[in-house]
Amino acid sequence: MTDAVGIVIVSHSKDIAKGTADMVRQMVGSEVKVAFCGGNPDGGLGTSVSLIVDAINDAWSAKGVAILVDLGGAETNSEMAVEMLEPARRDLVVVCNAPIVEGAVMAATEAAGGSSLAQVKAVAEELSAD
Amino acid sequence: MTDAVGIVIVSHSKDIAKGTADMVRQMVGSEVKVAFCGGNPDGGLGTSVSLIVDAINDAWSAKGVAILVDLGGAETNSEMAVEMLEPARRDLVVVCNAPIVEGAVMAATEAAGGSSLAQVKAVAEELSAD
Amino acid sequence: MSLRPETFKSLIKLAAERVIASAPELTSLDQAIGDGDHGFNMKRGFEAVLGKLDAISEQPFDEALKTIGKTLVMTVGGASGPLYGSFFLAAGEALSHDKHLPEDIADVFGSGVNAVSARGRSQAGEKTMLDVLVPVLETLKNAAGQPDLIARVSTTAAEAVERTAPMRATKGRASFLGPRSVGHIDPGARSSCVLVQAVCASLEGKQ
Amino acid sequence: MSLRPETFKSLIKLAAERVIASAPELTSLDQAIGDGDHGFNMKRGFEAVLGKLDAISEQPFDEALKTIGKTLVMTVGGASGPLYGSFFLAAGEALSHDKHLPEDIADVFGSGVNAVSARGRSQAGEKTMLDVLVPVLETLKNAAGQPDLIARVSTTAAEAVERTAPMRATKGRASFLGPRSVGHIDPGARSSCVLVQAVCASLEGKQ
Ligand SMILES: Nc1ncnc2c1ncn2[C@@H]1O[C@H](COP(=O)(O)OP(=O)(O)O)[C@@H](O)[C@H]1O
Ligand SMILES: Nc1ncnc2c1ncn2[C@@H]1O[C@H](COP(=O)(O)OP(=O)(O)O)[C@@H](O)[C@H]1O
Ligand SMILES: [Mg+2]
Ligand SMILES: [Mg+2]
Ligand SMILES: [Mg+2]
Ligand SMILES: [Mg+2]
Repeated sequence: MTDAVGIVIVSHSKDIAKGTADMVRQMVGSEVKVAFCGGNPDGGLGTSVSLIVDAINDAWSAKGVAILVDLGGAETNSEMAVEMLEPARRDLVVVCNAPIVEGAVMAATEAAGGSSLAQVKAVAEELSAD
Repeated sequence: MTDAVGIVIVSHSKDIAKGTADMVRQMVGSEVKVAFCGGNPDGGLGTSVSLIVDAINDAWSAKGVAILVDLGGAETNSEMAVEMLEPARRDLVVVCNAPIVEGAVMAATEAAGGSSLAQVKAVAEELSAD
Repeated sequence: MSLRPETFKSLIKLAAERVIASAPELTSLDQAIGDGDHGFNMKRGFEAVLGKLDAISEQPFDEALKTIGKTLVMTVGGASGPLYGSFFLAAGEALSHDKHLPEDIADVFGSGVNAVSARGRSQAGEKTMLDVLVPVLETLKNAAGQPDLIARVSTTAAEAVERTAPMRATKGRASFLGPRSVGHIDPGARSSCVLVQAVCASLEGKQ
Repeated sequence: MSLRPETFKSLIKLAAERVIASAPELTSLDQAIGDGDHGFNMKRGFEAVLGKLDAISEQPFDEALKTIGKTLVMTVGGASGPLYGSFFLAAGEALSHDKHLPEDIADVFGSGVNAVSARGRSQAGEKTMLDVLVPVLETLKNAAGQPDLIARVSTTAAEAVERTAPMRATKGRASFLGPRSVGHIDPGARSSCVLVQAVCASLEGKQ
């Protein structure tokens, strides 16, 4: 378990984040740590930097953490959250440029195989057009 | 409302499907008909052809319906559902090769502008690598 | 010789029962390279078929196969649902068009296999159910009319399942694993084998 | 001349109140080309700032700006949160490094603008808050030391908002609309204008 990159799912919608985590867990069981968050600080659609920070720390692995996000604000808030981590952790967290659901499943499957953070990110990003 | 292509969201997870529909509605209000379904016939993760058929009929528009799906089984079951529609409707439904969350938001935004089914599909699929 | 309705009914019944009995094995194969639901999916589908068995066995064979196909499509809930569903729908359709059982079994089975391939945009060699269905079709063609046809079909299916282990999946969820899909038997190949062997066993009367 | 703590406090207070009062307008602008939450987002963020106003006004200016930035980052919940947050964090950081208010306002503001641009990977012309922030920075540089500086900054901000209407969005959610984003004012540009004009009004004493 500590040998696999952790996965964090950050959506504007808590439902999407939870459902994505469910799908990921069905694919990889408990081999990979998965944490998720969604919703703005009031619980509406949006993202919350402090919840993202918590999710990263929950999914923490010595191999690092890959974050999957949906639209723009989720990415910006995730990048902000990474900068708010304790300095030693910052370089071990990446925000993937990949679709949230499909990317999370790919990333987690790759992570379950013991791949490095860079490999996990690359596999998730194969799905992305840009 | 009847001037916009309808959007159907088909996920393995009902949570993902619902959350995606919430995000889409936040973007396009009620300008575009949006229907969603998720879960296998027992309510677990999976998809159900009969629920997909119902969702297509719920989101029906004279301009057609674009379906967004997550992983393989959702696509196969959606294609099967299209074939089960009454013949006159079949040619007016497309399954987009696009990420479910990001594709649905793009497709709905495009649909809200009054675009054709082919345009809606093309815009959603710009997001996809293959 | 023609296929009798009682034979058909007991054949469907045995196939359904054997698939349902193999659900734990199918699920554990799908846990290794998929999402671990293939057993549940097939069980749900074939329980629905069993629930309609009396009605199905009163239909002409073509309609009966289509009912099975439609039932699987509507109840399985995984990628395998529309794939097996399309197999039975197409096989039924072939019977509606001048094909007869048992003499045209290769043609009827072939229609089913083509439908799976079309629906799944896949072919043999991609570590799927087609890696059992296609070799079985070959044997049905090559050994047509031979006295040991049934035994050979059964052996073909069993061997074909094992040959999926070294394959790398390029279709379905197992394809996410890339090279790590190697070394595991494909769950859909196994369920196809269970179905084919159940039909063989039923026809040979060794239930 | 140096900025007095009471001036700073009433300036932050007025800015927050004006943003909160403009929430309905910001929301309706965001409904046209976004997801309709910019008003709620900004209101949530600046209510949190108001809630800490006493504590903030007891901090040195650099720390105060960083507290505001961090508060916005933590509470806004939209893309604008980390963007405005980064603005204030960077402006505070500039003050921690030998810059002083009011004389270095252009440098301090410029640090904030650069931070928004870096965080958003965006620049002026993309129909965002930067289309107000960048022209305001230009005026702060060009009219530095002029007696009508404050009035010119205020006018610049107002005019810059209007100039976002014909732009096509290439960043943020409005970019989904492609050509249909044209003809609408950008909500983030409007909120930037509200903030800038509130500061101007506060400094000119016309609250
Ligand atoms: N495109 C395809 N073509 C042929 N067979 C496929 C295809 N995709 C999946 N399969 C078969 O379906 C099986 C998985 O079925 P199941 O677990 O019920 O569905 P899911 O993958 O949606 O969970 C695989 O083991 C494989 O044999
Ligand atoms: N990449 C970016 N660079 C600069 N400003 C941006 C960027 N993305 C969004 N914005 C600004 O943020 C505003 C939207 O903020 P808000 O509605 O609160 O967030 P969200 O778009 O996440 O719902 C836009 O009107 C725009 O001015
Ligand atoms: Mg499965
Ligand atoms: Mg499944
Ligand atoms: Mg918004
Ligand atoms: Mg938003």
